[in-house]
Amino acid sequence: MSYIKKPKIIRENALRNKLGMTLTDYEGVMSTLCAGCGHDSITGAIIQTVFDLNIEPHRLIKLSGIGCSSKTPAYFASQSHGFNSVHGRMPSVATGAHSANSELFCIGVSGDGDTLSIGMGQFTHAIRRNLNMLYVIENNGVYGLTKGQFSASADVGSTAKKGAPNVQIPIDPCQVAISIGATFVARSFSGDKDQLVPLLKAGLMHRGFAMLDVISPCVTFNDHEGSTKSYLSTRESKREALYTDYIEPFSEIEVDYDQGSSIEVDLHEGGKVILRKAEKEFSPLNKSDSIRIIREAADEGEMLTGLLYIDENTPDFTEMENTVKKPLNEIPFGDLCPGSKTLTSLQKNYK
Amino acid sequence: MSYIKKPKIIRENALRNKLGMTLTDYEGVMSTLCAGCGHDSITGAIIQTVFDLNIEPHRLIKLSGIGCSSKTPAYFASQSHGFNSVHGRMPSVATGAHSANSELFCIGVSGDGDTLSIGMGQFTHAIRRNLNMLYVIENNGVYGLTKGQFSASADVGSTAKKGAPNVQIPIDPCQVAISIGATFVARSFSGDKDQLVPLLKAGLMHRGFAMLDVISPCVTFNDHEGSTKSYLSTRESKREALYTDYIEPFSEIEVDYDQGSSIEVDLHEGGKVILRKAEKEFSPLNKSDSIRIIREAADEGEMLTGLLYIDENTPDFTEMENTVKKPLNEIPFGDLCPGSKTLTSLQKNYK
Amino acid sequence: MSKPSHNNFTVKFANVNGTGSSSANGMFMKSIFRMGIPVVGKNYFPSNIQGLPTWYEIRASEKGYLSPSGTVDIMVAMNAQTYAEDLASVEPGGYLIYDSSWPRKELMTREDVTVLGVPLARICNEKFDTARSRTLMKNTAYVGVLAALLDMDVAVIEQLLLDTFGAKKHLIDANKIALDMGFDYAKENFKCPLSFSAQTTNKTDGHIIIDGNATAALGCVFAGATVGSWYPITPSTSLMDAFSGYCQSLRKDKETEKNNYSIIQAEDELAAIGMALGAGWNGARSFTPTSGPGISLMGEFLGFGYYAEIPTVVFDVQRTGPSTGMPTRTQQCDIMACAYASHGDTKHVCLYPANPEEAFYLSTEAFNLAEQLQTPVFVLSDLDIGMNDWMVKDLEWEDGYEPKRGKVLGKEELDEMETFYRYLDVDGDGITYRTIPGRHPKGAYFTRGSGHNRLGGYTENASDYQDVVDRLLVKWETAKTLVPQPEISYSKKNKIGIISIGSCNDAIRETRDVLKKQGQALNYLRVKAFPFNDKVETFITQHEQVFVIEQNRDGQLHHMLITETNADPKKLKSLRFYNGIPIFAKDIIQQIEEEINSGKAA
Amino acid sequence: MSKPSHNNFTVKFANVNGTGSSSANGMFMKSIFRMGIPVVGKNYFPSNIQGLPTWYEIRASEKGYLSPSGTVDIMVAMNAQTYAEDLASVEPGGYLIYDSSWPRKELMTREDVTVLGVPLARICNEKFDTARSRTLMKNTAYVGVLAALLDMDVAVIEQLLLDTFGAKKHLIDANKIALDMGFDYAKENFKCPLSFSAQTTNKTDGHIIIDGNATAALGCVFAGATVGSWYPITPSTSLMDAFSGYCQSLRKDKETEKNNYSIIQAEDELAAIGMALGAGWNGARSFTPTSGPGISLMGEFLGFGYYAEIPTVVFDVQRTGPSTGMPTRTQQCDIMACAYASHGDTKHVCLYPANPEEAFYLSTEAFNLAEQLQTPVFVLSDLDIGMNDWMVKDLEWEDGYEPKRGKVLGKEELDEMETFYRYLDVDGDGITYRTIPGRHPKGAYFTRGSGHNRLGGYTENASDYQDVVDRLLVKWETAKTLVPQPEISYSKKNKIGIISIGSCNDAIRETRDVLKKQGQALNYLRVKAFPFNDKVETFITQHEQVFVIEQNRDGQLHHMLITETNADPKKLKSLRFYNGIPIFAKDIIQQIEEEINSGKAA
Ligand SMILES: Cc1ncc(C[n+]2csc(CCOP(=O)(O)OP(=O)(O)O)c2C)c(N)n1
Ligand SMILES: Cc1ncc(C[n+]2csc(CCOP(=O)(O)OP(=O)(O)O)c2C)c(N)n1
Ligand code: SF4
Ligand code: SF4
Ligand SMILES: [Mg+2]
Ligand SMILES: [Mg+2]
Repeated sequence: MSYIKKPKIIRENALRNKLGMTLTDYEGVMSTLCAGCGHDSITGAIIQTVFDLNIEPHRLIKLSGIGCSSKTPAYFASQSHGFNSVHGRMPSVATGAHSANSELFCIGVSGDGDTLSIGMGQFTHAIRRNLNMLYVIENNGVYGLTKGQFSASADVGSTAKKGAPNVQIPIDPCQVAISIGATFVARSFSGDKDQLVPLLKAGLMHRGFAMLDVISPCVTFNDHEGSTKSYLSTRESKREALYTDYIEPFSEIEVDYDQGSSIEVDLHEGGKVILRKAEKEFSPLNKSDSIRIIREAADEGEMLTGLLYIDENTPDFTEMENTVKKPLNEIPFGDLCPGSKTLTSLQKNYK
Repeated sequence: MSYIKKPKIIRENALRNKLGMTLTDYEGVMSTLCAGCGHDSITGAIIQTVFDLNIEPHRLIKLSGIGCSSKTPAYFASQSHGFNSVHGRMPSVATGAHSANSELFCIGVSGDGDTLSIGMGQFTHAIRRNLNMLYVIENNGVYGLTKGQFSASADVGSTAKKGAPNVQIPIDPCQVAISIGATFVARSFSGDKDQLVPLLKAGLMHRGFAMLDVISPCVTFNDHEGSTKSYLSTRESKREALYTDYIEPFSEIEVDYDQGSSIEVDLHEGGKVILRKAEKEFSPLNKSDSIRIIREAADEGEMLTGLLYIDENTPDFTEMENTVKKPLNEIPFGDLCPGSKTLTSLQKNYK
Repeated sequence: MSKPSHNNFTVKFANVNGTGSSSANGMFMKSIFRMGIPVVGKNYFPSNIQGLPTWYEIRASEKGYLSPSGTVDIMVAMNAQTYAEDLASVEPGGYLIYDSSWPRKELMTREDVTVLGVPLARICNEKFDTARSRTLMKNTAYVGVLAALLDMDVAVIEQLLLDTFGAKKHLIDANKIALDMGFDYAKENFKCPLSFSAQTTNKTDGHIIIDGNATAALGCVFAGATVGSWYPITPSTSLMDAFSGYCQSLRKDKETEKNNYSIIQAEDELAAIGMALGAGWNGARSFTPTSGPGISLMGEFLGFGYYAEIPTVVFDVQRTGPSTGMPTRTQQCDIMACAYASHGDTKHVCLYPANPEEAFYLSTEAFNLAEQLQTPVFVLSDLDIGMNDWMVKDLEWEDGYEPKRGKVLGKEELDEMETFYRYLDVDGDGITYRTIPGRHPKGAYFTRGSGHNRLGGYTENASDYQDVVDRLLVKWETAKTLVPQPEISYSKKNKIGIISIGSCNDAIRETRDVLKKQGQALNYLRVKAFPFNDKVETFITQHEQVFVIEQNRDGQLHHMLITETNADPKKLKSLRFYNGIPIFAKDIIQQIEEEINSGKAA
Repeated sequence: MSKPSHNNFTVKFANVNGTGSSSANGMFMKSIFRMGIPVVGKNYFPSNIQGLPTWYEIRASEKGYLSPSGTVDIMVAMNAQTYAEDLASVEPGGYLIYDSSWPRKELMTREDVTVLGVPLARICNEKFDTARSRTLMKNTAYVGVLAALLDMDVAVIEQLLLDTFGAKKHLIDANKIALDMGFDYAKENFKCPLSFSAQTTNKTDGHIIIDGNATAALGCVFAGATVGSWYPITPSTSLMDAFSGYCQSLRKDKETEKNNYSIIQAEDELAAIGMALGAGWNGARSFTPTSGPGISLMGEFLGFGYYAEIPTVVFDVQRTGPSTGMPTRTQQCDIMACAYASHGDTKHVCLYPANPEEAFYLSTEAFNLAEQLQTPVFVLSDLDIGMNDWMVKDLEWEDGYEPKRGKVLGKEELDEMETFYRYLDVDGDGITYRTIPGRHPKGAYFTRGSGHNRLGGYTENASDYQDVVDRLLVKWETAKTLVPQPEISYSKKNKIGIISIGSCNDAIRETRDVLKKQGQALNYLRVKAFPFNDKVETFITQHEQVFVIEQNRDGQLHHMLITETNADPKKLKSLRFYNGIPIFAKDIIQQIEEEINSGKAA
């Protein structure tokens, strides 16, 4: 339910997924972002993702902080449960929501400001807990909503629309995530839906915290010449480390890939990813490798994209905590309240 | 000035530094930590450091957050300016203090809880700003002051004094610091003063943010069998990656070292470090190397110590910000207030 | 104040922390309790781990007064460092026991205090081998001394040893030896018993000794809370420790042995409250315990919870402020910080337990109110309630109990609905319907802390915005009808009343008893919840003068009584106690007498 | 309210944001101003960047009333999306201008509004080539239309174009063309001028047009602030933008061209206040601007600053709460959140500017008070003051001005001292002496938020602790003598008064003028600072009834007047306006009249 609904016109012959739903059913209210904003493309890719994965909308929760990027959960999956929290603190809300019911799909959307400045603490600790969620950073190198201040991901030398170039070293969410111990680390570009959608799918089906850093140009404040997060500069500097395919569970599709240079990883929530390596001497299953090639690329002014690290074996938060699988919010009160007899006997210890 | 002063008995023939001060002059009030606490050894090493470096006490500011570790600034250098702030937020206070006068020496003392949990955001951003300070983490893997909960640096499998072993992946401050872009990253052990003191000196004389992670066993809550941060376990797992010497400025001492396997780095605030490599194929001037060897050691259950990374070339915060060298807190008011004429002419723009 | 008498006396233990004194001191208290004598223990411990002075004060009182007496009849002075001040704090006519093993220079004495030297170290060193047991047994030995001096029932103590150490026979034996040594030494060397002693009675039947963090945690367990998030902070830490302890035995899934609960140690308090809200939003009963600094850090999220209307429970175990203040001392200094937490126009439902018993019941009630009112609810305890050992009535539970989950739409209701709107006030009580994520395709809605209209849509429209914040005021009125009523003791004859809050209760009970005896009977109202309801205002109106008693510097309850009722502020006289020590009846009595004698009061 | 007349009218522009309308709207306002007519501009913009409705409202008023009139005489309806509501908001007898380039279906009309179609797009498309200039020039063209309708001095507008675009001749030319096109079209097609028009006068001499974030920033520059830390948040962002802009030209070191200041974009508000405190502690004048959510996040550190006694200045440019609320709408909803920020017993000095002029003077004053009182000082501005364009008197500065740095010990004083104790109240005013790190070997001391005694040592002792928090109350009394006095307009004849705060001021000025004309003169007191001083209480005592007017839901000033003075609360009647739009005189008048007519007021 939402207030300003887009007029939903579903064509008769519209493509339907296994639930009989159309793409339009997964849309949200009308975007109020600037025309051309990278974030809107990511919204589109997310819509495609949840449609393709046949996710029942009400089994999906979508959370965010504050920022242009954080507004986007309102723009997809209007039949899902949305939670636009406070600035930089979405991970904690997701942690609580997940504890109450770990069976729901969970997508968090954040910005580079929301994650890397005010949100750094919660971001790193959600990674440490390996919370089972897809965490998308819509990374534009600026604070869009507050009108164009540099964010912590702005590159050294990148110029502001007006004013001096940035002098502080950028924080790279991928390197930070790996250093904290993330189990799924990927990077992509809002302008590359072909790469983005499989990564979103794999991230959502991954068991544990899937961090997806998506370069998403801000057309209003950071798309000019001199900006390293512009469409132009991103297209030029971007290099794919791996080609990623997501293969649905029980898919009949025979995938044709060269065993030698490919890696196949079964995902815990279903399906698998096929990673076709473009880089030699690099395995996305080895953290030191991942960090090294990210750094080397950065030193050469290149931005590595694709699934940069994956580890499907580490237990996720609820497993580590030994919590029952059944949603806690559905356990009958009778099973939770020990009752009067227990209370009486327990009090013997206090006599 | 402090309330409960230790009785200061200075022996006639006590060793004096170039300022004519004795070690005792650099002590603080009586420690109230548990007998045997690692933190007290670090306090001792810091006293030695500032004594040896001939630092005028009142030119030193010493700041901390909250925790047993954060109490220690009261236990050294009682003639220096102390600031025991709030939990996890010492870096911001240091940043402000440094902005007001960047000529003072600045030591920040923190704990693993204070830095890696509540303080993660400020810690990483102080690194990003390359704030010119020495930042010591007194790392015991627990919250000492609140009586023994696991901290974020507790190793997987490390047992609590009572209760279950830790299941969450530890956060390694060295890896995080390098991934954020720290310019000085070192690790040591409270029980190894020979290694610790040169590292403290080098860190204090380094231009920019010097991060020193010191394993500092908590005898009360985390020194038992099963704990990986106990004295015993730390002694066993610790491996030195580099032998570090600090050589004072204008020192007459001829150092005898094998050029081939050694590296010499001039420090911005004076003196230099000589690094004698124990590890092959590792340069503390290369971040990817540093991360790799730290990880590899960790995988083998070893903890690498020594100066793990150094970069003396990156400008520090005030340089990046293009601030005058002269302390801002000493600029005469006349140079700061533009005066009435300027106010009048400036207002023409608003007519 | 009054002279000690049988079953009415205060014993204070001055120790060094980390020396294991607490189990001996606890043993002494429990023995008194088992002899049927009402008793309370107050712990004054330092904010460090080892080596600093720490005190434990045990008050026995036939009438069951549970606040400290403010006097010391017997001082067990085991800490040389604080000997002078410990001696000074003994009442004239009182006793001081010290370890006379080695002759001390300058042993201070007082003419009006009987100083009893016992060579505790020496006799223990003779009997025990290890340093550890020598230290520990010194403590047990002074319990033996007290047992002789106070004529205690030794069988009770021995039974307690059996109950405590169970199978560990060597511990039982060692303690027994130490106990006897102390006992015998006293019998031989001192006039036993003293003029006041402990005499077996039955005044503690149907009671337990427990602290309020444990009972609050039990409340969470019985209320069916499943998600608890927290960041360690004194004095709230033991609440989560207790919850965790109870859950380990009471909350394992029968089949899988897995946890029917989730306890999350957060990275800080901002995260802890975010988690609690996330879980509350997603239909779990959730809570987070904290103390002052945590409340400050939770401010932004608390306003979010208020405005987005999300249930959760926040325990504030108050300690001495401001800032870090004195983390191991008590105060009631967050009353306003909680009631109005967050920027913008916010106000929060708060509950104020007076003791561990109420902490249990109000804790369970908080979960009901949070869900009924769809808002964060505070339980304001304090260090005194939370960490001290109180004697309270046995806790009771009715097995037919049904939790009040509030207006949550179920499957059938949603099936029948055309469209669900989250913020539509259908019933006119300001409380709207909510849904739980994942349960029904029609239940989805969007939760936000930014401007929203009654349908749940984003808005920047002036009247749509105002519509919702005005409805929250309607809900506030409804809250007044749901929160616990104040506890009132009223007689028409009395022209002067007392209004107070929380842990002041016991000192006030004692105050009233004393003043009544002196012919000055006072009525009494204790607020148990904010918002206040009409009875508070009525009470003030009924009196010529009302003393408002609380444990903070700025008179925070006094402030709120003035602004949140229409009562005449001139009638209210604020009395404040805020040095970090629990309030004493004698101090209240003194102040009230001064007021009354100076003619300021009616 | 009243009919429009010469130099008294309101023009409202309905635009889409991101279409460059603001420069045209500004040009219109500035031209009115330069014609000597008092004028104010209010901007109602959305919390997004592009594509949503945005309004700009310009009120010309001979008397210089700077609050919105609450009425629209001419609506320039450039946004099809909001056309219906824009039309509805025009006063009977008013005008609506719209772009008639393409025939719109269902063009709504009203019988009592004259709808004037101007084919703005068409005429601009004919004249201009690029999409960008076509969009922009449409805006200039409607200024031309208004110039004709209102009989404006075209020479003034042309001069303004020259001043604005300077060397950019092509822009001057383009605008000139667009202006003429609009002007000519109106002249040819409509009856010009209207019954009300703009007539040159001299009422704006000695005035400027400026927003309060710019003046507050100027205050920081002139007060000698050197360290500013911040985290971006609407509506405070432009304060730091302005500070940064002024510093770039006014604060470069003459020799090195380096910065004589440090502006730190923090990672969040917790860090921003930590930095400000660190700098204040280290002797720099420091400040941090923020808005509601930032205040909540700063709570813990603010209590630290209060207790450890560290000077700094916090600007709270208030916006509509609670929580994220409406970030681009105004309110005065953080009055209590700031006054009592943090847990524990804390209270803070707050200043309340009424307009950009006062924002300048109170900003400089805040730095003095922070250092004199050694405590964080708040300046509570709001979105209306901070981001709207106000006409205020020229700002003045006395060159002999000496900043008041408070009790900072210098070299000589320390040389002479035996030992320096940080928290010793030598002068009995509650303010103790401090030192600046690095300046003198004897100056060292230890700063902490935990319990400390008067010598600066750590303490957990009850009376040593109380000693210091009691001294802070003495300081609070001293603060009452140092903070700015309220502004009072009083006549013995009047039995009814108004107390208000901040940006309500102009609407109240207008209210009083209107009511006085109607025979109902009201006295007026505006608080400029917290703590209040005696005059506030006296004022209440002097009246039978006092209306307390403020822009928040819960009557926060009203609360504080009741608790922080001894005045009779029955006399105070709270009137609250909180829909996010700046307060209108007509709404106040209506409410006061209702109160008076219903006999509720004297
Ligand atoms: C506590 C708090 N501080 C500041 C703000 C103001 N604010 C809103 S969005 C934003 C930054 C957003 O940047 P980013 O996360 O990169 O999102 P973008 O708009 O660039 O997509 C800030 C600082 C806020 N809403 N809350
Ligand atoms: C805001 C806040 N939350 C919680 C606390 C309680 N607290 C005090 S010290 C501490 C942890 C200290 O751990 P660490 O930094 O590792 O220091 P250690 O005692 O182990 O040296 C905590 C949680 C606090 N003081 N402030
Ligand atoms: S300001 Fe930038 S980030 Fe925000 S909506 Fe516009 S283009 Fe996107
Ligand atoms: S508790 Fe642990 S960290 Fe704290 S003082 Fe004792 S040994 Fe040190
Ligand atoms: Mg961004
Ligand atoms: Mg620790």
